[in-house]
Amino acid sequence: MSMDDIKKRKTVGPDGDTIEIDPLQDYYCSAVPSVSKEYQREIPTIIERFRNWARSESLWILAYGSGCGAIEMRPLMTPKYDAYRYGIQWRPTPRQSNVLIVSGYLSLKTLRIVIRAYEQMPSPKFVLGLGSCTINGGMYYDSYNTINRLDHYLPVDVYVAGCMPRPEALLDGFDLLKKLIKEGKGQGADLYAEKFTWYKANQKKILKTWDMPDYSW
Amino acid sequence: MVDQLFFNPIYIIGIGLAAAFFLGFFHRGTLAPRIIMVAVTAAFTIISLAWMQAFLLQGQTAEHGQAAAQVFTAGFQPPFSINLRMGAEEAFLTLLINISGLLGGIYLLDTLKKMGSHAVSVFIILIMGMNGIIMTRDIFNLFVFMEIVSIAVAGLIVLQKETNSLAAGFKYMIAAGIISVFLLLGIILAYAVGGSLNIDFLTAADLPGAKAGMIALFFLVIALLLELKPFPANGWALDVYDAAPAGVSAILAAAGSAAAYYALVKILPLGSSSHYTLVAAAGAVTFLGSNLLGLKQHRGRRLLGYSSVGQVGLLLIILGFSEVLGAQRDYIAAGIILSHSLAKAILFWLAGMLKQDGLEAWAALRKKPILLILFGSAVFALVGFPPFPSFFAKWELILLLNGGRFYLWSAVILGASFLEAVYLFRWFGYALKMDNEKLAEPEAPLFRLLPPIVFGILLYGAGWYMGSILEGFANFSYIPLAFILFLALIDRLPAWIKNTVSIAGVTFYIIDLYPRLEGDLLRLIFAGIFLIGAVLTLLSGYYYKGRRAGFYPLALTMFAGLAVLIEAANLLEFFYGWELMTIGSYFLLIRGKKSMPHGYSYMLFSVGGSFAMLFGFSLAAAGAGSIAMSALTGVTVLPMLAYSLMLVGFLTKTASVGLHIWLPGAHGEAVADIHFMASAILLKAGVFGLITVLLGMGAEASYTGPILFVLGWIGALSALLGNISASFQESAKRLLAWSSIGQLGYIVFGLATMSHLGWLIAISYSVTHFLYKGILFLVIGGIALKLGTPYMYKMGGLIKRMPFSFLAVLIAIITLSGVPPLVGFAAKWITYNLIISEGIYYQGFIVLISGIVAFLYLFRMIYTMFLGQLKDNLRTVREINIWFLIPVYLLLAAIMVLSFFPNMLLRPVGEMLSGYFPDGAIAWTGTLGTTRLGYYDGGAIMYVIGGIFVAALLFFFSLRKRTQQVKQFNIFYSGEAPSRPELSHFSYNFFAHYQKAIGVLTLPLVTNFWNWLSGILHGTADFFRRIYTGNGQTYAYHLVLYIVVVFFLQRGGM
Amino acid sequence: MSSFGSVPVKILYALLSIFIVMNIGLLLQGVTRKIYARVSKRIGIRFYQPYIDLVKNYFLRDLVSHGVMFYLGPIFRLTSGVGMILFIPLIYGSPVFSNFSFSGDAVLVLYFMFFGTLGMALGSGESGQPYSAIGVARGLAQVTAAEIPLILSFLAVFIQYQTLSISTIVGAQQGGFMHWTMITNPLATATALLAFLGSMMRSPFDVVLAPQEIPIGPPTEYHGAFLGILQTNRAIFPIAKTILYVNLFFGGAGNWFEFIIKAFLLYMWSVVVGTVFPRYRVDHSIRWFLKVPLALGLLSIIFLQIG
Amino acid sequence: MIKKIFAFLLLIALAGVFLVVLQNYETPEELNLTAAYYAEHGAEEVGAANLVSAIVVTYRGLDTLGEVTILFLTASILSFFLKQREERGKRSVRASSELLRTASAVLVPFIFLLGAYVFINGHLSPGGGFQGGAIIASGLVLLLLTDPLRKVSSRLLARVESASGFIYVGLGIAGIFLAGGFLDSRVLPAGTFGTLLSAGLLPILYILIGLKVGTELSGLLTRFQEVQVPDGGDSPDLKKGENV
Amino acid sequence: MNFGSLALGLGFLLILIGFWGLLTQKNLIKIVIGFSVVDTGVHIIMVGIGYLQGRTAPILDAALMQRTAAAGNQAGASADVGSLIVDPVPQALVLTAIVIGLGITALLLAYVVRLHEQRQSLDISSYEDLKW
Repeated sequence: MSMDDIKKRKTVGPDGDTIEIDPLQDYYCSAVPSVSKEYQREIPTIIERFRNWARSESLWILAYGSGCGAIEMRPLMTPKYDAYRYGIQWRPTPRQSNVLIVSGYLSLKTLRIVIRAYEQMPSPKFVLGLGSCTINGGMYYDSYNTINRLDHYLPVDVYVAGCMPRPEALLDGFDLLKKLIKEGKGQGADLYAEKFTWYKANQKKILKTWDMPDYSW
Repeated sequence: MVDQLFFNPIYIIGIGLAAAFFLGFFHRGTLAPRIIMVAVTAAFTIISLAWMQAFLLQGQTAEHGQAAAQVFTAGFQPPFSINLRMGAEEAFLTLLINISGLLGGIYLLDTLKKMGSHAVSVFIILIMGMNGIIMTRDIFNLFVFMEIVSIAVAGLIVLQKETNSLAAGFKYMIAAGIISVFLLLGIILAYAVGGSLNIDFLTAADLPGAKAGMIALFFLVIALLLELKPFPANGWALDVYDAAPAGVSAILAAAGSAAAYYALVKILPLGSSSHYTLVAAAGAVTFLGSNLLGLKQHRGRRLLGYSSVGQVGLLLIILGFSEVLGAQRDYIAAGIILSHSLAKAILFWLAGMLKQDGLEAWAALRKKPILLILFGSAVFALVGFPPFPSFFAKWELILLLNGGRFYLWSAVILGASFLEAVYLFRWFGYALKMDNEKLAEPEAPLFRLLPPIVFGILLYGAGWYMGSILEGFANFSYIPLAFILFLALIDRLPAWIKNTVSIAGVTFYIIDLYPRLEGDLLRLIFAGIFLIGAVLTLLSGYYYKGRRAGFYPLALTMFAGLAVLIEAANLLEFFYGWELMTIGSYFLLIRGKKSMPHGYSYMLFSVGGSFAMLFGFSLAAAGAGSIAMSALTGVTVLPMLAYSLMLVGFLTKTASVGLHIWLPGAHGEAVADIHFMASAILLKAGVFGLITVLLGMGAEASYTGPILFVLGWIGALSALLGNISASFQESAKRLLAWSSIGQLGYIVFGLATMSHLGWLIAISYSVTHFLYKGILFLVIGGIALKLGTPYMYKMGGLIKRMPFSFLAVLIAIITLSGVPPLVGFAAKWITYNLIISEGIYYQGFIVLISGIVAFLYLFRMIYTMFLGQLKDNLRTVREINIWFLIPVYLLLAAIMVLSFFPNMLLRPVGEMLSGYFPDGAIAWTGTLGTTRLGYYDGGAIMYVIGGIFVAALLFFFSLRKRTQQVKQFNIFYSGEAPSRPELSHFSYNFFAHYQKAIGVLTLPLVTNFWNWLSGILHGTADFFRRIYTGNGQTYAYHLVLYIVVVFFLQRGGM
Repeated sequence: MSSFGSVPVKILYALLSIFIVMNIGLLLQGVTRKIYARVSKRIGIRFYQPYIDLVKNYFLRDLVSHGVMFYLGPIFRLTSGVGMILFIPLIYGSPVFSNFSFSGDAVLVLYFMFFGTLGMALGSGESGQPYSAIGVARGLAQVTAAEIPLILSFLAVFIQYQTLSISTIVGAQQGGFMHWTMITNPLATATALLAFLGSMMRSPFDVVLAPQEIPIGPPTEYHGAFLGILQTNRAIFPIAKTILYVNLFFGGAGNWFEFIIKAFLLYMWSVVVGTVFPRYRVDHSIRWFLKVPLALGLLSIIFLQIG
Repeated sequence: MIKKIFAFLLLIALAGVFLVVLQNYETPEELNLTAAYYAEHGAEEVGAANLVSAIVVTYRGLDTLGEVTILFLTASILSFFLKQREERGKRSVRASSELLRTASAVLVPFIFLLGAYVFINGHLSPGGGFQGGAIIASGLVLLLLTDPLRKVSSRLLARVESASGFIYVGLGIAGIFLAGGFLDSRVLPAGTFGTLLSAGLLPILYILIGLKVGTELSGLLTRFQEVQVPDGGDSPDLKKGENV
Repeated sequence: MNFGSLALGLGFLLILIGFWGLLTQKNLIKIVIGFSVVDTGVHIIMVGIGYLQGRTAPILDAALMQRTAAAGNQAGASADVGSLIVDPVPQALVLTAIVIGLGITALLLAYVVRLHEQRQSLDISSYEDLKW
């Protein structure tokens, strides 16, 4: 999608009437995310604890590699690491995923996609930053084209440091994520909703041409 | 009684000549000669009319009977002087000639003005001469009159002085000269043998008895035959038709052929049966050859020439079969002559109004609708459609020929008629649909407009009269036709008024019809489909703003035809209704923009089918000795052929495989409500026909096995082909059209099983197909109308804009696909029962998998239209017209009721069918139906599934989720965002992979076959028409060769 | 056969049946995947993992709806699965677990399968997701091809027993496995087993879902509770199909144990094939169904006719 | 050439047809029924000595009328078909020979006279209206040969022709009322057999026919005369400067 | 040899000759001439058919009356004119036929004149525009 695609355009209807199309208005939902009830609650209810348990034991990962760290995700599916036994699965669509692994450096082009994918995941959803690049930019800290701190743009639940971290470290990261979820701290989605304007401002600042709706449902 | 003092036939000759001679006193440019001409031809007409009227009275009251009048010239008795006769035949023919003369003269007024008084006298003498040919009873006098006519014609050809006319005239004179030589030889030899020149005395003289007499007869007959332009020795005649002024050609075709025909009629009784055979054979060759060669002709006037020659060939056949046809010969000949003469005159007159002569140029007629109507009437009259005289004539002819076991001959007649229909309808199609912007408007001042209009009216009147005196048709009710006429008369009013009137008319008819059909469920069901369907379609007609010129008379014609089918008391009425319906539907189908080629193929298949049907009916009637509907039961004459042909006839309408190629295009291009009529209603006419025939045929006789076997396979393959092809269509309307082929395939399959369950399927399918296809056609058609395109890939996401349409379509496709719980499943369930109980596994298997394939196109249709991405330009479309939705929801309600209570339909139909097929009926307990094999409870299924659905829905609601309604681009698009809706709507070539795998099944083999056939015909035509080299000498050669060949053939045959 | 006086009781029994079948289905899924993992030398998921996934999906907070049909699609799907269970007599001779099979015979079951397919296709269609549509197109094409041998084998069974009623067919197979259709009509059974593969959405016939290519085919846009419903159905529906096969070809089930064993074995058949064979493209699979299974099916009918 | 061969073959076949005719034709020995009737009653019924005339004018009067009509037709057609055009230039023709000029001057009146005699006596002696008319027309041919540029008043010819034709038909119709039928010559009394004023209307009719045929044939000739190719045409026979 | 048959043969021969001209000559005028020859042949046949061997013209003039009387005397009874004259009917017919032939010939020639005017050609193959 380019900027041209979201410009207003005119077309002629079947009756010969002129129709003006404003793609952002007409084709995208313009609602912004809202904070869930559970987020406001100090102490999670019993049922919410049960839900959190279920969520932590069934982590569906968006099978998406943004950078070189993606190479470390593959071994998790092999007999050696076999992440399945922890209830971890890979899904091909963000709609069915709960965990977004940002695997390494994130170029601006990829950031756009990552943001969209993240926003399309149903909440509660979690972000796992993999590798140093997501923490401070790593070896690309002064690149013209990569971001330095992922949590300026998306709420990160767990960072796994290293360049590159081994699969074991990644498994450890999952373990940590599970714990956080079970404790009710996996509230990235609500955080994102709460500080939506801040995140958006950051995103828009670094992505000079913002060619999508504010929130990609 | 006719007053001989005032209406003496000799006056025609006397007045004519006196006037002609008198005109020598005038000079060109004055008005008087033309006034005299009109007065004289009018006087001729009055004299003939007086006689005609007297002879017509004879038919009704015996005591006022009028005997044929003899006029003796010179005051001596024949054979010593020349005598004229005025009998019924003469009165009829002279009337025809004189009216043609009167009107033709009026048409030629300005041409004649230019040419002066001499041309006027030539014209008068021409008409007088034709009268003379008809009336005279002396062979030499006949010769004289024929020469008068020839020379007058040769003179009138050059009213238009072009090289072509001159060349044509020269060729004509050469031919006429050669013919006159042989005619003279014949006359003088006949005189030498018979000792007289008087026809009646020569008849008594037994010419065939003498050796030289036979030769004399040969010369006489061959000369008169050549005068009738037998193929292939007729190149000169074609040139004349082509190059003469249109007004002259009109008279030649209308009056000249009739006169020449009657000359032969007079001479033939002199001869023996071998001469009749000769004439019939020559006629057959002419009829077939001429119409075949006409296929390649692309100029209007010349094509008319081919057609005229062909029609005369038909007359020759009729003449040749005088013995077989007996008393009905004159009726048949009159019917053909009337149609031919009136129609040909109209056509030639129309040709004269056009500036260009290419067939395509006839599109200019559209600029004056009255001319187009005349053209259409003429074309339909020539092909032999009701209500024109040729329809009745052809019916009687085929009936009697087949009654006399002359199957091959009637096949030739029908085949040649079909060829004629091929080019006539192609031509008519050009006129209806070709681009006419660059064409000049036809030149039609009043005096040129009047003659064709009068002839047009006469054509209809003659048709009505011919029908009313035909046995078996005398009690026919003309009220619906009168209603149609009324609608045609008020055609200038806005559509909604006409719509209301039509609905009122049909409703009244239903109320009127109901008591008559009570107790006959089969007919009642089809009457319901036809007429309630009519009301529903008309209801949707309210959407139309404006005049909708011509729609209502035609639609009502179709429905009237359907009503006649239901009510038909005998085969003739049935056939009449069938043809009426064909006309109406043809005109309805070609109302679409690009519908012409398809309307054309529809017409050809219809004509072919009705000819097959006609042949079959005539065989049936031949066996039974009557044309009552009961004749269809237990046909004794060639039963296998008869039933097969009848079935083929009806299968063309049900568009079964092999005969289906017209349907996708024709239906695919039709407008919404017409599409509904054409598919949901019209196709059922074919089903009704099949039912009628199959009921008569039964399943016991030995020949039924193969017929039913083939029929079953036709049905099964239609189902498969229709459904598979439907899956690959891009146009929603074509998709539905193919789907109709498939659905009708089920019905045909069901009927072919000749069992209780099979027929139950067929009838219940007829009803449910009417319901769900009605919905689909109206909705899809309405959408196509609204969006201006039938292509599904241009739609998408319409559910947001048209929720009511979506719901209707959803219900309809669930019904169509036979998924429980809706009523469509009942048919599937019965199909299984049928297949297993009747043991028809392989056909049944094909039918079943076709049912599965139906899912493909149904989903494709509903998805690509209603789901997916809404396009830019459709963002503001509204729901389809309320007048479409009203009938749609009425149909929907019917589906729902039947789904809850399938027994409401199936039980009474089953009980009715038990009368025909007692075995294997479904036993009903409430909504539960039980067969030997299984059971099905429509009501329970509805409740259970509804219950589960509601329960699941409640469960889902109980989860109480926050739901964010999003818009169409809020989809996962691999992390990107869609840029345009049309780029993210998967619709074109939807089942590409399917096509890759089994596309081989949809290769257009059938279309290729018909194209191949048509190519062969056209190629043959193109090859053989090269005999017409255009060289007068060649034509002379043809003439002499024809004589020599026929001579030796006949001698060899004797 | 039915009396609506006992409707509440019927509903209770129906719920019980659904519950049992759903559990069997979920467990079978878990076990299958476990086996699958073991084959590839992994430890694999916990056998109860499907339960957790199901619960999690039901408990996801938000739903994104693309429209009414999108919303109702999974409901249609579930209705179809549940309906099938309820229309099939699950346990032979048990009036309790015959549920609503009084309202229709095998033909009803056969055609009711499409109810869910249609609903699902419509729902995923409304999402506006082109990949869903591609998936549906593939699915429909493949299913129609697989139905051809399926219908043939069913026809063969119907012809063999001269009935459409499932319970009658099961009844005729009682008295030892030598009476099973599997033995009495091996050709039809073979056809049915091959056709069975086509409808189980497993390799080699799983190009419909084709993860990553068209993200996951029809349910690409489905998530959260929608996905939960679909998963529920995915637990029920294969069992329903399996039990239909069991009833028609393998002597039915006299009790729940037999039911589970037979369902498991039949289920495993598709798993084993799926494990061994790579994926077919749609046109490949269509052609395949039109070769061996079709020929086998026709043979089975021909044998029935001459034998 | 191939065309000629085909034509030859065809004519051979046609000759075969004619041979068959000749083989089967039996020469009659006696008059047949019709002819015998005429021989027997012709004289008394019609009163004409020339039986052929009796047949032509009375018994088969309708044929004759038709035949006159055909001539009339031809003349009429030619009149508008070969209409003289105004722009026709002067024609230059070779001068006729002395012999021809003299002969025509002498003979033409006699020829006309002979023609008149022949049709007036048509009912008594060989000849009749046609023959007479033809003789008159032949006189005209002679005239035209002598002076190809001679103007013949086609107006006059047409008038005479129309008048005689009209009277002829009128007399024919009178026969319906005054005698046995159309063209019955017995409108007038039969008169004495063998004299000029006998046979009822027959002589009068024959005179009319003669006039008509004569004028018609003459008319035909003048029409052809009028359309001769004018000077400057491509007729090679005509050389300039050799005109009169 | 019967004169009647001779006339017949002659007539047929003329017809054939005429047809030869009609069918093979390219020149329009020659074709017309061919037709005239054919026509003449037919006329001769007509007259020939009316001819009875040894009889006289059907004119009841004084000469014929004498012969009638003479024949009557020979036969001993009142002889019939019918036994002395040839058939008058074909002669009447041929008269008509000749005139008709003349009309046709005249018209044909008129056509030739007009055609020649159009294309300056007398070749029949120049006028083949209308065909097929």
